[in-house]
Amino acid sequence: MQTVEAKSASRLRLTAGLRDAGTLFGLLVIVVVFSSLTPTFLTSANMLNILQQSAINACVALGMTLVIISGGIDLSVGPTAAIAAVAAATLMAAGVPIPLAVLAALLIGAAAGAFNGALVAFGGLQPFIVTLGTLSLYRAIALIYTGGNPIFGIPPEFRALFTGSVGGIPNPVNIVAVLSLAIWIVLNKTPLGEYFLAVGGNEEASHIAGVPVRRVKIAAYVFSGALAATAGLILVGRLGAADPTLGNLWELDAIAAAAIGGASLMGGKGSVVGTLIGAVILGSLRNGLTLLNVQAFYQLLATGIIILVAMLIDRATRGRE
Amino acid sequence: MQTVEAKSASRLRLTAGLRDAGTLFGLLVIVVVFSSLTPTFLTSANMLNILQQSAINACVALGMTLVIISGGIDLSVGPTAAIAAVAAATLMAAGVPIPLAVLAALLIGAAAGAFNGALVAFGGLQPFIVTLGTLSLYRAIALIYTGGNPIFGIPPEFRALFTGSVGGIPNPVNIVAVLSLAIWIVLNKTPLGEYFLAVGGNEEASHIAGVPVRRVKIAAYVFSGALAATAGLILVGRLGAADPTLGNLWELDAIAAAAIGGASLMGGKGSVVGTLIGAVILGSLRNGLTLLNVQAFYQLLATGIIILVAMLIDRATRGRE
Amino acid sequence: QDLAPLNSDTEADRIDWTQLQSKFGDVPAAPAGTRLGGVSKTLTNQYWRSVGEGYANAAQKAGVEVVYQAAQSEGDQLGQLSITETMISQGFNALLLSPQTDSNLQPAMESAMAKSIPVVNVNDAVIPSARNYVGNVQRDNGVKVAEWFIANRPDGGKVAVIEGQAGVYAAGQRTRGFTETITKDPKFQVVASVPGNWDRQVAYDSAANILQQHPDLIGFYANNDGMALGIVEAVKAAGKQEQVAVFGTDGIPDAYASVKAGELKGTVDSFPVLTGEVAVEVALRLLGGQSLPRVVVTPQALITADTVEKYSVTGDDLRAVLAVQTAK
Amino acid sequence: MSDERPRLRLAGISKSFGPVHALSDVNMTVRRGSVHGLLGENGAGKSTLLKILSGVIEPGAGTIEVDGVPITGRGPVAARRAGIAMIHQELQHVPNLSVAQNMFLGRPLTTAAGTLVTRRRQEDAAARALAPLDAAIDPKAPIRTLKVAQRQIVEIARALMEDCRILAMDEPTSSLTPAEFDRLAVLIADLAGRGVSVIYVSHKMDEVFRVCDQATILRDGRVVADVGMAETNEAGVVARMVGRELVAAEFHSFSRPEVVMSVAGLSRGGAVRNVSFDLHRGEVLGISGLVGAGRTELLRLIAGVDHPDAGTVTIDGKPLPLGNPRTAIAAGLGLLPEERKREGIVAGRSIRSDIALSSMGRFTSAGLIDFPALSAESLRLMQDLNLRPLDITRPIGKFSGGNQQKAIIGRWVAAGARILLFDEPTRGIDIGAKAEIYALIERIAAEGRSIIVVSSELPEILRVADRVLVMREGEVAGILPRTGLSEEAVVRLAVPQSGTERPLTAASAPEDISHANR
Ligand SMILES: Nc1ncnc2c1ncn2[C@@H]1O[C@H](COP(=O)(O)OP(=O)(O)OP(=O)(O)O)[C@@H](O)[C@H]1O
Ligand SMILES: Nc1ncnc2c1ncn2[C@@H]1O[C@H](COP(=O)(O)OP(=O)(O)OP(=O)(O)O)[C@@H](O)[C@H]1O
Ligand SMILES: [Mg+2]
Ligand SMILES: [Mg+2]
Repeated sequence: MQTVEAKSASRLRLTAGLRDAGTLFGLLVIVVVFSSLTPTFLTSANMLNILQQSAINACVALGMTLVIISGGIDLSVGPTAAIAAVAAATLMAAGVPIPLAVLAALLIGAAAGAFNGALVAFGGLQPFIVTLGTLSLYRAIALIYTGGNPIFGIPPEFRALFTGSVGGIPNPVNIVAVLSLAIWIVLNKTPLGEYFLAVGGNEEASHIAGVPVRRVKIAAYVFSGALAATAGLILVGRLGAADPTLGNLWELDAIAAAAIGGASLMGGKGSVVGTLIGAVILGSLRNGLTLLNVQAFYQLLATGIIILVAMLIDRATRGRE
Repeated sequence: MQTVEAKSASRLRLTAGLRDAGTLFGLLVIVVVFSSLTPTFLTSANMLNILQQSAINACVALGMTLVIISGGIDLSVGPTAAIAAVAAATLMAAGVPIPLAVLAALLIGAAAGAFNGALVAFGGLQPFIVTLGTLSLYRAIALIYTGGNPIFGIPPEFRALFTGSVGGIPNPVNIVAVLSLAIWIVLNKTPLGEYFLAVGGNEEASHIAGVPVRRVKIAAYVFSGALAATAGLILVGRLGAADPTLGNLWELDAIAAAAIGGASLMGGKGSVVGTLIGAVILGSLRNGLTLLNVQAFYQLLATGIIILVAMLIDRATRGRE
Repeated sequence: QDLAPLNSDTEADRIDWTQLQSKFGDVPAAPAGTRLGGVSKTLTNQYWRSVGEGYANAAQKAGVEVVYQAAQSEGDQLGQLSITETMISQGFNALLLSPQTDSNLQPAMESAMAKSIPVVNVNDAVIPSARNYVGNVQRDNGVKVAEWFIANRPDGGKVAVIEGQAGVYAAGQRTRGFTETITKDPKFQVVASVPGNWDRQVAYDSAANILQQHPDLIGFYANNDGMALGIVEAVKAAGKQEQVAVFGTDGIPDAYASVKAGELKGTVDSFPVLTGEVAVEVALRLLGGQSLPRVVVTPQALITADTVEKYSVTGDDLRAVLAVQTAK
Repeated sequence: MSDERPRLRLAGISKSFGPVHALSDVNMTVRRGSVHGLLGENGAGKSTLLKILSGVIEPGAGTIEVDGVPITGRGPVAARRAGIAMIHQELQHVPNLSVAQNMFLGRPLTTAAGTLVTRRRQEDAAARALAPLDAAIDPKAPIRTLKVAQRQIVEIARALMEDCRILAMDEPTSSLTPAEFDRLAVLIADLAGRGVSVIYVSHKMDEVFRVCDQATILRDGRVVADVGMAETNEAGVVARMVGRELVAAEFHSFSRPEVVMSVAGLSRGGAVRNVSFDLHRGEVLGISGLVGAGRTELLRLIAGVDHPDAGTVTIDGKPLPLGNPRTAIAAGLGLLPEERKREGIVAGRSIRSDIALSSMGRFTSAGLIDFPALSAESLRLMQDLNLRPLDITRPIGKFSGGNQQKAIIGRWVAAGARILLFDEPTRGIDIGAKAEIYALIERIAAEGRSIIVVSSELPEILRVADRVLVMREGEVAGILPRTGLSEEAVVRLAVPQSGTERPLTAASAPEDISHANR
């Protein structure tokens, strides 16, 4: 009995490992290729650079992963981040204490997510079309609120939070690392995580089994909204301004990171570690292509090809499930 | 007994009718609102204008509908159209006869679709991520091929095909009407159409029943590619230039049209008529907002709100299925 | 840090490009191995490719290396930031930046400052903390077209604006310049000002709709040439070529061709190749230790059928023409 | 063995799913015109063998010969070309397509040129194929509107329609009533008479002995015996299948008259009409009725899955707010749904997660799941229910159907439900497990919990129920006490009175048949 338990526990770890191993292998291939082409790539400064540049996408992609796992999709992450960012910036510029402004931004992000979630859960609408609508709607709110102008006057103490570093690691990376751990715990160690996976895997069975399906769906979008808002704050900290057009195209990068990391857009499948690796793959790609001075059109070409190849490698490594 | 049969036949027709009735009702609401706000809206010239402007999106959305029905998604329609358009334009500018150039464009579109389809069907990759990759890839090809410059020198005879009209109806509308009829027949009257619905509805059951699942999936993407190419040609005819950046964001409009028209992104559900109405809804929206000279930010706001409201009306009219 | 946030259109510390030579002398010779890094918004727009051409021309003349990168698509703010940061880590001597938005390259700007790498903000969006800016006055693009209407359409009438992407600085300034100038003349009405998203197709459709609503419209102003060329087609399709004058912005070669063909009434050329050359010149002067005014103004000119031949020259001939124009 | 060439010869078939050897070196021979049983416990490998036969999955090793000719090519199409038709255990349909479209899926009837589907001809042919089984099924109705039993009939009709040489039937009657089995038995005999070989999988021994002449018995993926039905009896077969003693259950003593749940005037549409009854502590209430009598819908209403139009449910004297499964579960209810795959399991999740799905709260402390406790409890339940393989991390979708069913029962045991609503609890469950489930029901009842058992198997109802509620067309036709309970009594109540017979469909009308024959 003890041994049975031990055995199946270790098998569990192995399976989880194998799942993400495919993605990791894809990352390794990219790293090996780029570092053989340019020596700068593998310097520790550049590695930190890549992590820092992947941090914002990773943050958004974590929330996206939860939404995708629960069977939805969130196209509105960019504008959600923009609304939260301009709100926080306005508050801070008006002298509101930083923690309060941050809290307000997170609440706004969560509320935007809750609105998406409510339309999906109670309106019975398709997630893609709901968040396509709020993609326009939230962007419009951000633009109207600011009149289209970026908001400056971010307090230096706020900026210091995001431009500083701890133990040589830039703070955005530290923040996202902590958040990843938290989301990993939510997904793997809490009932809510089980519910995300169950609802995405079989909504009807979950409903009959007493899973609060609607609340679970809304929760996924709330996480996504709050994490998008966090990403928006990180960016404001780095840029020193909150632009209402901030977050443009974030949804595609976040979905790509989650999908490269093994999340299934049919729901019920996805991993925090995989998504993080996916975000780093995309970040490395951009970084490496720039180091090699690849021209924009060919960067686009390479991005397309590498996404496809990464997915094929992943597929081949992981096998048909 | 006769009556039983007649009754259930008419019930079937009624159901089909009801399905699209929700969408139609959404359109009616939009038409009533706009025509009460501006008298120009309901003029027959403007109605033709709306149809003409919806034609390109409708054309792309028809292919998208088939892909969505078969359980996939095609994000690469815009770049596919761009490749086909620049290829046709180059050929025509070089003096190749128009029919040959058109054929080449359609074949290129179909080939781009087949590549997507093959990656999905044989590579076992997720449609979203495959076509996200080819969205970059195909755009890069179009840009590299043209060096980023639009191609002018489109023969006037070619342009006349798309700027002319028959019986007062602009040719793009006529073309899309004929294509819609053809796609309607494919979807509703041929084995292939049944297979699209079957594969999207239950892939495993289709496989067991001997449906050539892979070939069916590829066929859906081939249709989508060829229809995107057609849309590209229509646009080239109207604008007199083939721009490698042509087709930007077409995928979102096409998906929105299909979804508004009742297609389920989970596959197995969708209708040609619904999609056409969906395209006209989006076209009316843009037209009406421009006629009312609504400012950019508020156009974005209105677009978001109206998409959501249209879906809610549709949902309410149609009831939970 | 002590600098006020830059507004390139109104900044007082400015100089015209033609005066650089007379005030600061020759461009200092660059040490061997000098590398300049250029980052623009996108290469899918001819305008930015022309700027890159200018970089390359000037760099070649000065015997320095220039690397020109761009984001994968317009609006890809984070992608552009990543590219710029990565370039900084590669040790370029100076950077020529054309940001997507006013703020998205700020961290790169800061780390460049920290490493004492001169940064030249080239055109369009304005980094508020930028020490040096090269470009034209965005607002004047619209003003020049408005002035044409006031001068050439004495009876006034209805005009419409097709704007660029909502929220983009250049689009806002161009539109404002046009609208504010033309409405000073009460005979003109701006009956529509709607977004065209820099997209030829969207501009075409919007123009068709506006013509539907206002059959007596006399002119369009578009925030860029791609959209203007789309509008021209819509006007042709409506059979109103004689009545409706269409203007664009940027002066891309296709717009020149259309002006020559008598279809596009005009475009405001801001001479991107020259702008690129001047930007490199400014960067080299900064590297040479010169202290330049904050804004270096590059020229712009309204290109119509009357003037198109005059401006259809390149290189030093064009410089000569523009120098004369500025002197006036 | 006869010297004539066998219709079907399977030689050395093996198949592994990862570490699980589903089949090891299986040999089997089926004579022409024989009805050949394939028997074994849950997970013995029956479905796997038939899926290999019908080309749905590929064998790891081995050959298949039909009339002495090896099957060439792969996939379902090759198998069909070789004359093999199959009824799958897990019903596989395309929900939005009509009955007829589903029946002709993959081989539509088309116009002469082969370009267009002739829907009308398909519907006529479908109606003709359905008529001998259940004439009430409308070929034009979307299949999602049909109940499981009807869908199973569609599946049977689809296979019968094929001009096949071998018909493999994997638990075709798991949702059917004895009356429907009778009709099927006639059709099977007819097919055999015409030389078609039938492979018949069922856990219902009485059926097997009625239709089969031969049988192959599998245990743990190996053939343990080939028997002629005439030379053996039920006990002999079961002994070989199980290889161990069956659990013998004591009938629980039910005496306490305390009412734990009372249902009053429950109605929904035409499916459930004004249903009232009481359930007592420790009672097992059987619900019987014909297919479509409204039993499933009644359980769904009580369990909060569907909203009633009218009526109340009272538990321990407190009214239960209806229409929400969570309130029902909190009040101590638990539903074992009829359609395991769609409503029961989350296929991709581990069996441990699935068992714990309704009782997460129990295993959560300080917001985190106590995985050691959860694993221990799952393992205990799996052992208790004799779930195999005993691997808590295996995705539940990879377990055999019977084992999945046990896992869901385990879910409610884990959730501590006091009132269990079992809809066809032994559907697709083998004879050994069935005995275990009966024992479980007894045990649960003896613990003072109450159980409602809906079943289409009359012997099962008679075996476990203290009282039997018979439903007819959505209404309570009567409640029979255990004393004096008999099959006849139940059937008499269940069958609609003459004059209110089911409406005929087009297919059974003479003029339509003549039209179709032209
Ligand atoms: N796709 C699969 N992946 C992994 N294991 C599988 C798969 N299909 C079946 N198995 C395993 O193979 C073994 C045989 O299963 P099979 O479904 O053939 O049993 P069966 O005899 O039909 O059982 P039942 O009577 O419950 O239907 C079981 O252990 C089952 O868990
Ligand atoms: N979703 C549905 N769509 C259409 N009809 C339905 C639906 N659900 C139930 N019905 C109808 O309601 C009636 C009762 O069905 P129910 O499933 O409750 O009966 P049952 O006695 O459990 O039969 P079964 O043995 O088939 O489960 C049937 O006539 C059925 O056709
Ligand atoms: Mg089986
Ligand atoms: Mg039932």
